[in-house]
Amino acid sequence: MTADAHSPDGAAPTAAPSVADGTATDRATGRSTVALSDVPPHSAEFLATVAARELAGRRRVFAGVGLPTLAVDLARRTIDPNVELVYESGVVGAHPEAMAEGIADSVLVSGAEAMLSMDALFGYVLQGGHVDVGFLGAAQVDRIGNINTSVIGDWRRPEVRLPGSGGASDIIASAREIVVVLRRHDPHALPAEVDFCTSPSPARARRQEGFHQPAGAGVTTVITPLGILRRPDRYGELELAAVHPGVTVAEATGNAGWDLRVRADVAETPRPRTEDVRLLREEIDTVRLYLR
Amino acid sequence: MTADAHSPDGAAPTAAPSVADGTATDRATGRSTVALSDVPPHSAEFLATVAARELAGRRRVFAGVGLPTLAVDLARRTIDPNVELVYESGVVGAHPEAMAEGIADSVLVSGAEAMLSMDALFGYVLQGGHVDVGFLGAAQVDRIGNINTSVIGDWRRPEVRLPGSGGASDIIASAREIVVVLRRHDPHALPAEVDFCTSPSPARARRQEGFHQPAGAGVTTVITPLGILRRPDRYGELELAAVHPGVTVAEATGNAGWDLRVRADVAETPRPRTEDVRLLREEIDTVRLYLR
Amino acid sequence: MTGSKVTGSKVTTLREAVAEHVRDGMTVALEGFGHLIPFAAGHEIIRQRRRDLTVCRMTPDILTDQLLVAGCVSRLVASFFASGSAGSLHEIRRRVERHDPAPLETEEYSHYGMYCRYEAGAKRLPFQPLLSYVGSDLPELNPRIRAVESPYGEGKVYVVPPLNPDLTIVHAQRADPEGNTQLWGITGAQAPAAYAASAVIVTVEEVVEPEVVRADPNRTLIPAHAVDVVVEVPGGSHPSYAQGCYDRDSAFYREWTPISRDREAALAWIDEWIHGTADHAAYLAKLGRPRWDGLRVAPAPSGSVSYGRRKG
Amino acid sequence: MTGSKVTGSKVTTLREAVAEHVRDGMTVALEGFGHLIPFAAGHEIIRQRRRDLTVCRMTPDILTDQLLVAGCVSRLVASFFASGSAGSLHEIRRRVERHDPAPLETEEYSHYGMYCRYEAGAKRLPFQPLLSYVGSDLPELNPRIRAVESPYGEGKVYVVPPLNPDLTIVHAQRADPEGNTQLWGITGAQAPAAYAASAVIVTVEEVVEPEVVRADPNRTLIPAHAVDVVVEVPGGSHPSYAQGCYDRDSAFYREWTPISRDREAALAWIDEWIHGTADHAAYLAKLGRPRWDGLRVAPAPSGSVSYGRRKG
Repeated sequence: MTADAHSPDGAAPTAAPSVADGTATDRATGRSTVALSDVPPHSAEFLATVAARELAGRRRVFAGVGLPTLAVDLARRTIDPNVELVYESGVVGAHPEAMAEGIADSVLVSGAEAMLSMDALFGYVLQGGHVDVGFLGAAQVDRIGNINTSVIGDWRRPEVRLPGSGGASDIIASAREIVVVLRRHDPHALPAEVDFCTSPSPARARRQEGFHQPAGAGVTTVITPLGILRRPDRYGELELAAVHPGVTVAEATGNAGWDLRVRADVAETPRPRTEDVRLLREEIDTVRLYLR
Repeated sequence: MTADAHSPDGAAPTAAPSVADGTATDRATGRSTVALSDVPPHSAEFLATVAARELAGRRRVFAGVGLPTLAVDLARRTIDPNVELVYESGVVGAHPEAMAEGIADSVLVSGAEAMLSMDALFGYVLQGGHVDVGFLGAAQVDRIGNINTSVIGDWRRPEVRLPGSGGASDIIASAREIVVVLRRHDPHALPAEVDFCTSPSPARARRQEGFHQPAGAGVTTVITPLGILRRPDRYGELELAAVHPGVTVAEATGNAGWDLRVRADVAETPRPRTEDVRLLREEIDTVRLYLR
Repeated sequence: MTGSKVTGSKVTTLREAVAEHVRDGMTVALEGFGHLIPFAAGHEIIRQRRRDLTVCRMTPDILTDQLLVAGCVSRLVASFFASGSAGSLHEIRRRVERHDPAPLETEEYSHYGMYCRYEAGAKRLPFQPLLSYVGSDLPELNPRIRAVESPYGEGKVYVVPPLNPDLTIVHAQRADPEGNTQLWGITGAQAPAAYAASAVIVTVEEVVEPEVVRADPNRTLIPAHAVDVVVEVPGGSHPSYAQGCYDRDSAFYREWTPISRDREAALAWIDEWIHGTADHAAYLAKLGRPRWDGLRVAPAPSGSVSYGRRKG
Repeated sequence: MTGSKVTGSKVTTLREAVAEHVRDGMTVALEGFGHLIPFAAGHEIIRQRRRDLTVCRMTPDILTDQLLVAGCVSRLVASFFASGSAGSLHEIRRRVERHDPAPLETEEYSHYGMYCRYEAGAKRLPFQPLLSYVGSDLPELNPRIRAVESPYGEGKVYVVPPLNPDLTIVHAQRADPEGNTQLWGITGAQAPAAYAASAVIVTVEEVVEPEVVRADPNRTLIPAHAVDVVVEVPGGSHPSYAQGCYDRDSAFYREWTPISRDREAALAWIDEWIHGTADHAAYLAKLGRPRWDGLRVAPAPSGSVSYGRRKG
């Protein structure tokens, strides 16, 4: 059956049961009703869907630029309509009528619940401890969850000048946890140690003795084109928690920049539903801004 | 002649020439036209009029509670309509349609040019150096211009619990200068040294070595029921600059709590015009809230 | 407040809100700078006979004098110990000057110092610098005001520590049922005091549809995620005022001075006007229609701006 | 800005405003966080061929890339070195990565660190603490980020120093002729950046009567006393946007990436679109009506609230 048949008016079925494990049951018939997509794991559609599932049970999400924008939009349509979107531009409780092209898009402002000053957003909302999960992009994430968004190579004369911190090094200090979406899974993107630490893990912060330690748990989840890495211990290291369909554990570990530990319960990531892909392509990112 | 004849429609003559020296000349006739009032120097009407004249040439005034409210209202009507009123409640550029009963009165808000957050008011406007003169009341002002608005007697068990700082100790640090209106002129109100220093002079601040010194000049002018004291030197002491009509220099110096120096050019304060008194009674403080 | 809130309506009654959230011994901020003072909530605290509260208010005002008369307060954190325009607060003075009927512990700041305490509390900063107090006796009186050396070489500057009340109560013109709160006119310390607290009660003149709030998001100063309870209490600031809704009852402010000067008269006032009324609606009814009519204001519309909608 | 301003209209032309207030070698803040970016003013700086500027902008955006291409900028103080949604700013990357055609000195913060620098500047604080950077390499890269020990015993915290530009330029929806400036939607760092500066130019979509501003004083974020010059420049944020007035020209944002990747193409663009147009009106005319019509937004009224008037 098609997504259209399941949802004849084309609207997203919100809060579908058991989305997280990739299956669902039609309440009326008791039969499994979810058609799964075969978009490849490295596609933006796949990554955004996996990222959206990470928002289950999270109330307030600080969304960055790029894939996170897709993920939070999809999450509100399929996981939990009450996920509250917070943006560093000051928007709180966005209700966008169209996909936001960036964190300062006018559609995030019109109809929002609050448009705060940046001081209130970073000071009260973020430092005040109201953000459950910060959703960040990154060029590199290392073994203990340090993020580099600044430079590749020596920062005095970098090979690549990356965008820099933006709000990232503020967010990592105060959001309860951080989810990172990486577009690559190789030793460059997942080095043992980042070239430059823009946004530190609690383990790295702790080495700065005598400092008031940040409240946030740092990076707990990294979504890559090969799998999902998790870091359950505040001061521990990232471990392979899942591999995407068609990816072997050896591929995932072999393409990390360190000896990536594999969890005993390592799982296979459920595929996106065709409906997720349809929503992303036909309703969310109709101009293919992020679905590149 | 009456004020009504001078101003037949009852409106205040704005920016009348030479108000400061108490006389004025009718441009058409060349004759002196100002009728002077005989309200006593200790009256609120007299003090408010003298205080209003201090605002000549001052652009932005931070007005406190009480007599300063009368003074700034009168100043806008008779000295300079462009005096900009700033209140610690966040009001900037007030255009009250009635006399404000306190610094948080709704009439200060309706029609104001800006209603800022208290952080912007104290941080940007005041600490930022935009206030030309802060207009404060006080229980005591001492020889070098320290202000006490906290307690009379020992602060652990005071004889009189005064209102405390309010914004005063913030204002004195950053307003260019401070004008104080005292309702008494005796050694209690003008002691050699205040019982408690709520709001310090630059001379007292300087004694705290190693501190970032405040930008403000502190108290430059004290208006009392007997005369006007001025402190022209940032680190110097208050001197008798003028006595009110009917007051001798000896009365003014003899009733201060220290050996009050007398300026060589000590003058007699010009009387209020009958029009000033009429405005205060009939248009400004019609309920006699401050004209007690 | 910290932590995630349940979605959906947070609207309840003032009686329930105070019963659930105000406990003896708590530190409670009641903010509103001469405007939107949460009198109705304070009166309900008196009705429910809470004790031993630490009250935080920049300007204690008549509300704190009444809470003191009623025996609810043992400690006061404040920056101005008088009534805005109408002189002394005599219950405060009796307590401080003569320890009559009991001493009152006070912790004292300047206005900006107190505001910065809320700011640091809301932002979870260990301290906030300000330019005040150099040469003042206030830091000696209050050891919580401390000094920090600037690492850029300009010398020392005073700082204040965070203030994090157990509960903050504010009054506003309107909120939606989830707690998105809009206020205009003098906005005081309401927003940082709310964000600094573990729990927040918002009383409003009017609970409005979410669409009303969302039509003008820049007016929301306290978003729903910072609010635990919303209570509709029309006239909830009397004898203070709500910009655009009703004016301050200045006559009451003048009347309070002689009442508070005589402790017996003040106790009698509390008995008659607070314990003698079931709730704020009854208090307003006792006040009478003519007096209320005298506080009405004429409309002065802000005018509407556009936020724009992207064309499909 | 500091110092008193002359009363009366401050309205002038953009050409005169830039000619009078922008000098070679100045530190100029051009603020607007993805919204109300002062493109028209930046383009006029290019037209008048100013040199050796230190540009302060949280998000340099296409505007800074253009100012760099045009040779106006030698130093950049910022917190994000890319275009919001459309990828790299290639002129910045060429300068930093290959010193082509010349190196670019950069001074780098996080967003909140940069914002706090403006805050400290506006408030004349020697420093402002924030909770960021513990464990980050940013303080090593930028020695202006320093640490202070809390005098309350929670350890050290990072601080940033004040940022006080010689000139701040912002764009807003409206101002009155004296400079009382109102903006809504994303308000960015405009207010603290203005207060931190020695001089302030405000460009607006519309100069309105003082009565319009004074009907809604809570919308005034930058009062007249902080403003030196007011310039009416409709469409002054293109290709950025003005909430409620017109939308972002996202097509242009996408077009800029290939242009800036090719330095010759970027120089040609500057010649054609900036030096080739007499002023912003000519730039918009060259853009053409159909493109502009595509950026129009449908109205979405905020609704009006009342501020109230005391009855005589």
